[in-house]
Order: sequence, then C-alpha cells, then structure tokens
Amino acid sequence: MGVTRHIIYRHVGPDGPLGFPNSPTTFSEAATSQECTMMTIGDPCGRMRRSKAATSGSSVCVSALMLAGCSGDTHLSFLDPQGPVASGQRWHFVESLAVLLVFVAIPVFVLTAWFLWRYRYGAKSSRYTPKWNYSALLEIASWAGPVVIVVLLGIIVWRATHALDPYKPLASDQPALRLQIIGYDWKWLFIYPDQGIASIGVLALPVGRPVAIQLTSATVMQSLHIPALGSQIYAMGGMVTQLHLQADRPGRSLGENNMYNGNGFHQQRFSAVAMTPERFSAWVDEVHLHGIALNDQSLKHISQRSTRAELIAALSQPGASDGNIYFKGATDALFSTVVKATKSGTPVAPASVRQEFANRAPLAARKPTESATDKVQ
Amino acid sequence: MSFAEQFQHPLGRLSLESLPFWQMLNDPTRGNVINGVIGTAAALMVVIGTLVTIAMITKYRKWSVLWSQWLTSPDHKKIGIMYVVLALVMLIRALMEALLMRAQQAFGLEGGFLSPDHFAQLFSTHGTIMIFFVAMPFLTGIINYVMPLQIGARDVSFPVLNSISFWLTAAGAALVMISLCIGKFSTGGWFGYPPYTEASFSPGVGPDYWIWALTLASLASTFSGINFAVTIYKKRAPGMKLMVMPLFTWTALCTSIIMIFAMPPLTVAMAQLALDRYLGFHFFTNELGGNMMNFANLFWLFGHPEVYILVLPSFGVYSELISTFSGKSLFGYRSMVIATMAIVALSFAVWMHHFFTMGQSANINAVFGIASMLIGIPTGVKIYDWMWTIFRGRVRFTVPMIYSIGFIYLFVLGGITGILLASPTIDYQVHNTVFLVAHFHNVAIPGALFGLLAGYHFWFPKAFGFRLNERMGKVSAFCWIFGFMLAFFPLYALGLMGLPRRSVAYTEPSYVPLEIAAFLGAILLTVALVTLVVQLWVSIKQRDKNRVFAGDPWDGRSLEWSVSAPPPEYNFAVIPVVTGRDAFTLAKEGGKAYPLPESYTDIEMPKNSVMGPVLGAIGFALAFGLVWHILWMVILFFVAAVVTMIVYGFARDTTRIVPAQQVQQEHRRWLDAVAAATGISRADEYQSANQGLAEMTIHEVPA
Amino acid sequence: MIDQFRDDEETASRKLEERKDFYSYVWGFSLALAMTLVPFAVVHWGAMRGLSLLIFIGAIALVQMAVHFRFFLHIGWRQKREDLLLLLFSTLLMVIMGAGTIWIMASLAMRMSLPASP
Amino acid sequence: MSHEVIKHPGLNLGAAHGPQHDASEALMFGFWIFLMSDAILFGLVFASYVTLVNATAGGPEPHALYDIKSVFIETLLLLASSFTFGMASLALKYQHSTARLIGWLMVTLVLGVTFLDFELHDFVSMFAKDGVPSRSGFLSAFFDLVPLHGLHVAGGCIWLICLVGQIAKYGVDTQAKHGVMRLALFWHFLDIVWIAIYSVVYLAGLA
Ligand code: HEA
Ligand code: HEA
Ligand code: CUA
Ligand SMILES: [Cu+2]
Repeated sequence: MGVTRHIIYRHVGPDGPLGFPNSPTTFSEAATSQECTMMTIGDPCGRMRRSKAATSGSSVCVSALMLAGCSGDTHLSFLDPQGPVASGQRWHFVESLAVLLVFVAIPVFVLTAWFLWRYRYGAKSSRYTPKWNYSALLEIASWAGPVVIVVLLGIIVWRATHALDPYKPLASDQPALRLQIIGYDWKWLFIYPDQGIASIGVLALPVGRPVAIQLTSATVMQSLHIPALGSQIYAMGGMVTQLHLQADRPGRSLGENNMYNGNGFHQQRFSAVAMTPERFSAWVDEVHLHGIALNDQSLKHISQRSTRAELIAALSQPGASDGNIYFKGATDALFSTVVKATKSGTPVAPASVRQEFANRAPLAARKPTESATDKVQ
Repeated sequence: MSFAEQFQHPLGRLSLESLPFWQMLNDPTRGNVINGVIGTAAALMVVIGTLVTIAMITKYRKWSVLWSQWLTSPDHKKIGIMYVVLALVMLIRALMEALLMRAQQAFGLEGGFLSPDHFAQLFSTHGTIMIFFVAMPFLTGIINYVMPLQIGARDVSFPVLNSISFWLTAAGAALVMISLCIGKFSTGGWFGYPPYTEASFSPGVGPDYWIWALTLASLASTFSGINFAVTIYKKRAPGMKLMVMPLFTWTALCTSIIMIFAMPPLTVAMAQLALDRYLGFHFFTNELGGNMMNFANLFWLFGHPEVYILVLPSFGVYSELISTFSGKSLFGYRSMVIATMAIVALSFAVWMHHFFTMGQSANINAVFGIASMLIGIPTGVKIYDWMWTIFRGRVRFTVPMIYSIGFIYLFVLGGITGILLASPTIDYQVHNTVFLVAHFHNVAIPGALFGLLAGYHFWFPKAFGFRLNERMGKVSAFCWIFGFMLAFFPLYALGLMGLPRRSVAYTEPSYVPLEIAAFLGAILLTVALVTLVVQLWVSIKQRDKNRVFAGDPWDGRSLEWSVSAPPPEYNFAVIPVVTGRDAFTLAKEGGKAYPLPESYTDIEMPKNSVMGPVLGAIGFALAFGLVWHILWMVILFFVAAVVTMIVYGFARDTTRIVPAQQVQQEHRRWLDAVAAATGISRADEYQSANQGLAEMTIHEVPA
Repeated sequence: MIDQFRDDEETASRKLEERKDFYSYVWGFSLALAMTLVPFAVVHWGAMRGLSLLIFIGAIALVQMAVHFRFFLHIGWRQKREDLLLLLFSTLLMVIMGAGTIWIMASLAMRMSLPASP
Repeated sequence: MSHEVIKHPGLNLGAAHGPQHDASEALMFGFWIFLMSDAILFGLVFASYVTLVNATAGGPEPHALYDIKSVFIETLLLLASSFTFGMASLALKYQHSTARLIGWLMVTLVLGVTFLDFELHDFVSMFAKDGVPSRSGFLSAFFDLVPLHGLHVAGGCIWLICLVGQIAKYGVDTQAKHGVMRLALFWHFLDIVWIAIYSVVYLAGLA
C-alpha cells in the first residue's frame, strides 16, 4: 500500500457491513471489536486491513451479522459455485471441456507427435509417398468427425443457453427478492426497493431465495459480474437489463465490473454476501436505523466520477466508515427516474445549427473529473 | 464554445499541456513523475529514433536512393518489404507496452507502478497497434511479396494503388506514434466502446487519434483487398486455373475478400462515432435516442471477420511449409480450399458472440453460439489435412517447421477455448476476464504470428538472396513457443478466478504467483524477439556463406522458387506456363525447371509514382488536423487530397519499358549461375553448399 | 473489295447492336420511371395502408433495382462468372449483416425497455 | 458477336476498341469490387437508420420533416441523369463524335447538380423545422444516410468535370475511356442506392 499512492479498495466492509460508530446495536461493542481483531489476524488474505481513507473515524465494527461471510475466503470463481446458476455453468463448462479435450485435443496431440516421429527425415524405413495426396476415407473422416462433435456440442449449448438465460426467473417456492442495481463511475448502487434501503460496496442476499435484478447505468456501459453466483450482464444507460441469481449457502463472493469504464475501473468491486434470511432481515433493519438518507444531495455525490473511497470522503457522514455505504429512504421510483433521466439527457431546443453547437459544453470545461481522480491514484 | 469556436484557434487544441512531461513538471507527485518519465522516455525514443534515422540517411547520402528505389517504388516486392519493416517498427513499441503491462500486473497487488490512466493507454495502443499496425501490415507485406510470384505475375494489378495503401497504413501508424509525443491516445481499448469514447466521457484527443488511425488503416486495407483480389482473378499465368493455385494464394484471395467486405462496418462505426464527437450527432450517446449497442454490433461485424484476416494467410503459409518440409504434396487440396472458403462465409455470420452478455434473447445467443462452433469444422479439416500431409512424408525439422508444429499444438488449444467462449453459458462467466485475453493471444500468436514468422524464415532467402542463421532461428522459435505458454496459460487460470481484463491492479493475493509466471513468460518472449533481431544481424554478417542465388533453397514447390533470389524486378523473364498443382515441382520432375527461352520481349513496367508518399503525408496531416481541431489544416489538406487525385487523373505515360536485351542479359546470368551450382540433398540444406539448387530425389519408400 | 464488303457487314452488325443497346436504356428508363411513379402515387394518395403498403414499396423497390442492374449496369447471365458471383455474394452478406443487425437490435430493444410496472 | 462473354459490368467497349477493350477488364473488375464494398457500407448505414428510425427522442418525426414532392422530383432527376449517362456511354462505345460524348456528359452533370440543389433545399427546410442532426438518434441517422449519398453524387460530379477536362486535353484516349466507363458504373450504382433511400426513408417514412 505504502509503495504507491494508489488506493486499492479492500473489502473492509462485508464482514462488518454496519460500521456505524457508536451504533446502538444489540451486540456489545466489546465483543464485536474483539471479534474484529481476531478476524483481522485470522484472515488468511489480509482482507481485514483497511485503507486509511476508509477506516478514518471508525472505531467499532459490528460483524456478528456477517460471521458466515467472514468465515472463509471470498469465493472468486464459478468453479467454486455458491448458487444454482453458477453450478449449472460449472457443470456445462466441465462437460464441454471434457468433450473437447477427449475428442479434439488428445487425438490431434497424440497423432501429430507420432507422425512427426515416425516420418522424420532420418527415418529410412517408414513409408514415404510423396505424391499421395488424396484418400476419400480420410477426407470424409476429417469432415465428419468435427461435424459430429459440433452437433453434440450444439445440442448441449442450445439447452444450456435456454436453461441458464439470465432473464429467466429461477424456479423457487419463495417469491424473488427484488433488487435494482445502478452502475455509477466507479461503484454500484444496490437498491432494495421493497425494503426501502440501498447500499454501495456490499450486496447482501438472503440464502435460498431467488433474487430478481434489474440493472441500468447512469454513465457508460458496465458489466455486473459475481462469478461464484452466476452470470454477468451489461448495464447500459437508459436501458434495463435483467439478471436472476440465487445463493445456496452463506458466504462472501467477489463482485465486480467487467467492462472498462475509466480510472477507477479496477476499484469497482464489491462483496456479495449471502446470509440466512433472519440475518438478512436484521441487516435490513440495521440499515434502516443507521443509513444515510438517499436524497438528491447524496445522489449528487454518488453520480460524481469517483471511487467508493472518494465517495465516502465526499459524503463525510457517519454510516460509511467501514468502507461501505448504506442508505435508507430508497424508493421504488429512483431506478426508473435514473433510467429516464439518462435516456433523455438534457433536451436541446434551438432551431438553428449554430445554436445547437453553442449548447454543447466547451471541451476544456469537461476535463476536470480526470485530474480529480489522478490525485487519488 | 461553439463548434466553430472549437476550431477557431490556429493551433486548435494544441498547447504545452499536450507534452508528455508537462503534468510532471507542474505537479510533481510521485505518480505523475513515474508516468511522466515513462511517457517522456517513450516520446524521446520516437523522436530520437526518427532523428537518428534521418541523420544516418543523410550521412550516407541515401536519400535519393531511398526515394527512387523504395519510397516511390510501385514494385510489389519492395512494397511488401516496406510493410514488413513497418510491422517490425510498430512491433517494438507494442511489445514494450505488453512487457510494461505484464510487469505492472505482476506487481499489481494493491497498486503497482503505473497510473490507471497510463495503463489504459497501454492496453489500448497495444491492442490497436498489434492488430492494425503489426499483424495487418505484416501479412499484407507477405502477401504482397509472395502472391504475384506464386501466380506467375509481374506485379499486382494496380501497383500505384498498392503504394498508396502502404502509405496510408504508414500514416495511420505515424498517427499512433505521434500520440506518444503530443497528447494522449485513447483509453477505451482497441474496440473503444461508446459512450465511454463519446465526447462527454472522453473529451480529450485520445479517441480522435484512435478513430483516425483506424480509419486510415481501414481504407488502406480495403484498397489492398481489392488489389489482391483483382490480381488473383485477372493476372494468373496461363494454365494457372483457380484450382491449381498454391494454397497461400488461395488464402490470400480469401483474406482479400474479407478485407473488402469487413472494412465497411468499421468505417461506418468510426464515421458515426466521429460524427458524434465532432458534430454532436447521437448515434451512440446515452441520451436523445442514441444506441451504443449498435456500435458493438457494427464493430464486431468488422472485428470477427478481422480475426480471420489475421489467421488465414498464416494458414496458407503453414500449408506451403508443411508440404515443402514433409517433402510431400499437400493432402486434400480441394478440402483445404473449400474449408478456407467456408471459414470466409462463416466469419461473417458469428459476430454477435462478442456480446452474448448484452442481454438479447436466448434464441439469438444460441444461434450465434452454434454458428461460431461451426467454424471449428473447416478449421478442423485443415488441421487434419496438415496431419495427413505429414503422414507418410519425410519431415525436416527446420525453423519454419518448428513454428508449424508449435502452431498445431497451441492453436488447437486456443481454438478449443474459442469453442468454450462460443457457448453463451460459459461466456457469461469468462467474458471480459483475462480468460478471453488468453484465448485471443492463444489464437493470434501461435495462429497468426507464428505463421508469419515461419513465412519470414521461409521466404527471406528468396527476398534477399541469402539464408538466415538456422541455429539462432531455432533458439528463437523455442523461446516463442515456451514463452508464449508461460505468458498466457496462467491467464486462463486467472480468468477462471475472476480477474477482469484491463485491470491495472487487484486485491487478491492468490493472483500473484500466476501473474509473476506470466511476467516471466513475457520476458522470455522478449528474449525471443531479441534473438530474432540478433539472428538477422548475424545472418547479414554471414551472408556470403549463405547465398542462394539459384533461388530454390528448400526444394520449393510453387513458382516463386523458379526464379532467382532475389527475383528481378519483372519477376519472370518469360511468363511461365503452368500445367498443374505444385507447378515448380512438376517442372523439376519433368526436367523443365530452368528452360532457356528462344527469345525475349520488351517488358512494360509501371513507372515510379509519388502518389503514395504524397497521399500518405496528406492523410497524416489531415488526420492530425482533425484530431487537434486545427481548422486551416483540415481544409488545406482536404483540398490538397482532392487536387492530388484530380491531378493524378490527368497523368499519362505511366509505364516504362525494360528492353528485351536487358532481360536476356539478366536471365542468362542467372541461368549460368544455376548451371554452375551443384544440387544438394535435403540433408545438406543448411550447409554452405546450398546455393539454391535442389537435388531431385523422389524415392518412394513403399510400405 | 472483299474487305469493303466485310466492313459493311460489320458496320451493319454494329448498327444493330447499337440499336439494341439504345433500347436497353430506353426500356430501363421507362420501367424505372413506372416503378418510381406507382409507389409515389400509392403513398401520395393513400391507396394502401400499414404493412401491406410497406411490403408493396419494398417489393417494387427490389424489382426496380433489378431493372437497373439489368438495363443500366448490363448485368446478365452472359456475365463473367466472377462479376455475377461477386454481386450475389455481396447481396448475401448484405442480407446477413442487415437482417442480423435488425434482428439483434430489435431483440435488445424489446428486452431492455423499462418495465411498465415495477 | 453478341455471343461474346461480357467482360465486365457496364457497357462493354467491344472488340472494335481492340486492346482498350481488353485492358478495361481488370480495371472495371476492380471498380466493381469497390462498388460492392461501398454497397456494404451503405447497407450498414441503412441498417443503422432502421434501428434508429423510432428514436426521435421527442423531436420532430418523419411526417413533419419530409417533403415528398421535392423528393419525387429528385428521383426523376437522378433517373433522367442515369439515362443521359447511358447515352454518353453509347456515344463512347460507338465512337460518335467527341462533342456528342461531352454533350451527354454535360447534360448529366446539370441533372446531377440540380439534384444536389434540390437536396440541399430539403435539408435547409428540415433545419428550419428543428430537424437538425443533433436533435435525435433518428435525425443523426437520417443525416448520415442521405447526405452520404449526396456526397457520392457530388464526388461523381467532380469526377465528371475532370473527365471532360481530360478529354478536352488528350482526346478520347484509353484512360479517358476507362474513366467514363467507371464513372458510368458509379453513377448507375448511386441510382440504385437512391431507390433504396427513396423507398426506405421517404416512402416508408411517410407511409
Ligand atoms: C496480433 C495481436 C496481438 C499480439 C501479437 C499480442 C502480443 C502480446 N500481448 Fe496483447 N493484446 C492484443 C493483441 C495482441 N497482443 C489485443 C487485441 C489486446 C486487447 C486490447 C484491449 O484490451 O483493448 C491485447 C491486450 C493485452 C494485454 C492486456 C490484458 C488485459 O486487458 O488485462 C496484455 C497484458 O499483458 C497483453 C500482453 C501481450 C504480450 C505479452 C504479447 C507479446 O509479448 C507476445 C509476443 C508477440 C510478439 C512479440 C509479436 C510477434 C512477433 C512478430 C510479429 C515478429 C516480427 C518479426 C519480423 C517482422 C521479422 N496483451
Ligand atoms: C487470430 C485470431 C482469432 C482466431 C483464429 C479466433 C478463433 C475463434 N474464436 Fe476468437 N477472438 C479473437 C481472435 C481470434 N479468435 C479475439 C482478438 C477476440 C477478442 C476480442 C476482444 O474482446 O478484445 C476473440 C474473442 C472470441 C469470442 C468472444 C468472447 C467474449 O468476448 O466473451 C468468442 C466467442 O465465441 C471467440 C470464439 C472463437 C472461435 C469459436 C474460434 C474458432 O475459429 C476456433 C476454431 C479452431 C478450433 C476449434 C481448433 C481446431 C479444430 C479441430 C482440431 C477440429 C475439431 C474441433 C471441433 C469440431 C470443435 N473468440
Ligand atoms: Cu469482520 Cu470487522
Ligand atoms: Cu469473434
């Protein structure tokens, strides 16, 4: 960390999402801070260390809610699936890879090596037929082999693509949890419209219940990806995409943006934390109690081009001290408002071309955001 | 500021701030200093490199030779060589950038030494350069050099247009180079998706540099494609029917067809983005009805066929090599041709697999996924036919052959990961992770670049009259192969571990060992390149020992081996008559490889033309003016371009005559040398005894 | 004398050819004119509506293009094979690219609008 | 004679022109390929237009902007110019007087320039109705597609003038002939593009 001025955002928060100073929780301060220390030491990946910016002002960390999330490493990969979508994808991946290795790679590798050795220049006794260049049988085999493989794969692919379409709601006896996600530069805002809360930096999910997500972007194109839970999907300004996920067991998974969107791109990460339904509702209550109001003013800050750490500094409010930010007062209308606003932009009225161009912001005036972020890096 | 005002200042947007060290001097924070130093060093290399080159040319008084023998030459062979040199120069930059990126990521746990902005410029320029200004010029150069010789033609159909194509490419390359010294390049990656690259999110000059560089390259490629296609259709030697053409020529034809039809989507995408940026249109903006998804659509309509532009010529090279160095005629010629054409057709029908995750219906995803997999069929046929060519042959493990073997193994792996990506379900997980980065390097390097490198070793003696040092070639080849594996296999694992591409840094300590391995791989690749350069130097030193004037050092099979090395400017003293596939081998077998013509005729050749350099310079200046909003420059050079073309329309008398007598003299001198040379067996290929005359030894060995 | 005769014959056949060529342009022009007028009239006086009108316009346009290719660009079956193949191949690509684009963009547009009720 | 294979698209010079006829083959083929590449370009601009045609973003819509009568006249002008260019081609092929060739070419030029004039008027009247390209995605697409064709026509006009200049200077030599033949292809090709614009943009837009 000290080597450079980069602040790489670490997952300080997920295990203690509610880092409100002096938050009157049901957990004793002593117990939690002790636990924090313990976990800080015990965390094999050193994930508990905090960047200075993020920790400032935080003295207490309520992590009991998140114990499960803390217990292991972050799940990075769909090969270590935490839900039905990812495990379906893993199975499909293994199956396809096996077909390809067994029927494509191995035959080519073995035969080529064998031919090369047997028919090397020095080999005097192997057959040599310099003019032989056609054999109907071999030709047919060369075409038919791949055809068969592709047909086989094609069937698998057709089925898997439809089964795992991210737009397809997951079958479940529980109603899906609605979630709306807005991509900002360089953070995701997770809105729980039915709970009336929102968060940045941590995505809390109840275990065993499908999550129906709508995504949009308030800026450029982004791609939400939580490998251990399931698919990635683009989020685009003025548009709404959908994603369905589910976590099967408590745990913390890596979440990120996969579509480059500027200097803070690599810091646009978060933790998807799956927890038991009870803990989830406790978490929701907690956020209601201590979240920052999601109003015009905080939204103005959020929509700046800034990393999460910069945003926290800008908000300069308690409730953000563990590196994540929690909001109360999120409404159902917010998401569609953002979609519409992004889509319409600022209407331009003039009748003549000259005026039309006059309305565009001067290039020089558009620059500053870049230099602002340079400072932090 | 209005549109007119933006363009009002005589220097447009140019200012001292555009210099790479400006920020460092004004705000000397640590990060700024590191970036400033790297940037300045890079800019200095460009400037000093240019100055030194100019000084050397002046010192040795080579300007007039350079001008009249090379820069204005319409000779396809010289243009071909200039393309390869351009590729090499650009490669040096792109490789250094790759090395920097790998170093940054190796130390990228929590930071590293590069600023995100700098890193973004690295991957954007690296990708752009490698595709448009390394791979494309390299393959265009090789096609230029080899194809007319293979079909028994004296030149391409439109030699001046050929020169113009080259100079437009060079202008694009120069634009990318100058972005190091003045201003910045785009940070949007090689496909620069809007709205990120729109004026509202990237107001600087970066995307403009990228737009105009690509536009120049795209125009040039369209012209090259047309030129090659017409040449192949209309200038074949008598008897060279389509189904008799060497496979490299076939792939050149197919590549040209892709160039002709795949460049328009790129041109449209670039033009529309430029309209957005310059005139406030709304093609790809968020607001007012813009639709950035159509940019992705247009770009990949170009982008996917483009990757087959990269790989098809190499497929052609492998076909020639494997047949030559197995001492056997190519297995399944007809299948090979059909497969190549199938790849061309299919390449236009799969573009959507680059944005499976955009949200379209599962039906569309599945259709395009399966269509992508179909490409595995013709590609597989090619792989198998190469294997059957080796089968019952006599394989010589020469440098080009080592590349070919490396290719077969590694490309099959890369193809397999391509097939995995073609499954939407899997793509949903690995799209835009470094798994994808591993895939495309895995196909682009062993597929496209190994082939071009092998072709370089194969045809170098033809172009320059002496062979390359074999031992160093082998060292280099093995460094390429193992360096590649070390550099890119770890990325597959990293991608599966969730590392997004274009990450300047990461927080996961478990990535570190793999990242370091990849860095070592990149170093090994650099060693490979250095070895290649040293090899060239050593070979030039030893050239007198390795002359192959007779022209046929490897027992070649097609017409290019039937002339002297290097060939005369008119290629063939007398246009050969072709009787079948492997035309030269047939001639050798029939004892008619070196016929003595009864008479010679005058040969009409195109005169030198300044059109290429002039239009290249104008194109560069026009693009530069556009990038920096320098109005007078834009107008001036636009008018200049139009006027130049009008003036050229009035040009008459553009050919000159090589007198029959001169042709006779040169041809006889070569025939004498052939007569004086001793044929050597394949075992002695790498001895000094190899003067370019192959001993005819076809002894079948029955079962 | 015989030369003279041959020349005459040649001029005669060239005259014939010229007439043929000339009428090709006349035919092309008249047909094209008709096919410009008819859809114009239909649209202008509202003789048809909706989808059927669009199909009608499209069909006439395609026929008119074929007419131009035939009578102005002189594309026919006696063409060199590569010229015709090129045209057909380009048409194929245009269909793939155009139809593909519209298919994909329509699907995206449909799946990406803001759901009516939350 | 008439059983001869046609060597290239467009009016063939025919054997009477000797080597000039043979030499035209590669040149015309090259130009034909270029036109096909250009056709793809137009095709994609059309596809962009179709995807954006509804993206009016609250701005003016086709009905409010297009003037079908003016477009109809433009179409007639272009059609007539294709015919007059055909006459020029005949004058070239059958070696009529140079004056006749130039005459037909000039008529074509006048028609082309008149077309451009009408088109510019259309654009100006659209501007007056707030139909500027920066108003919406739809208008962006419109002003990409239609003026692109217009630019091609303008380029054709300049080319035509140059050819007349060459003929004036060198007479109807090989290069002038090949120039006229290629311009003919270009001109007729632009006509075909215009039919698509006429139908897809204007007629369908007003339907
Ligand atoms: C042809 C294409 C090509 C080639 C050859 C390479 C070569 C290399 N590439 Fe690159 N790369 C791209 C195309 C290519 N790349 C593209 C398109 C991107 C994406 C950009 C984006 O994100 O937008 C990318 C991105 C990319 C990244 C960014 C990954 C990320 O997004 O996180 C990295 C990181 O290290 C990388 C590394 C390398 C390395 C180490 C090499 C090399 O070291 C490998 C060695 C290869 C060579 C050194 C060149 C081959 C040799 C010759 C041509 C010989 C010439 C000889 C003569 C002329 C005689 N590449
Ligand atoms: C030379 C370049 C090259 C080549 C040849 C290929 C070849 C292939 N590519 Fe690759 N690809 C790229 C360059 C290339 N690609 C680049 C640059 C990108 C990324 C651009 C970016 O995002 O920056 C990319 C991205 C890319 C994607 C998008 C992924 C994403 O964005 O998420 C996909 C998805 O389908 C894909 C698929 C394929 C397939 C199916 C092939 C096939 O052609 C492979 C066929 C070969 C084989 C299959 C092996 C041999 C076959 C056999 C031995 C026969 C038997 C096998 C079967 C029947 C399966 N490629
Ligand atoms: Cu766990 Cu703090
Ligand atoms: Cu692709």
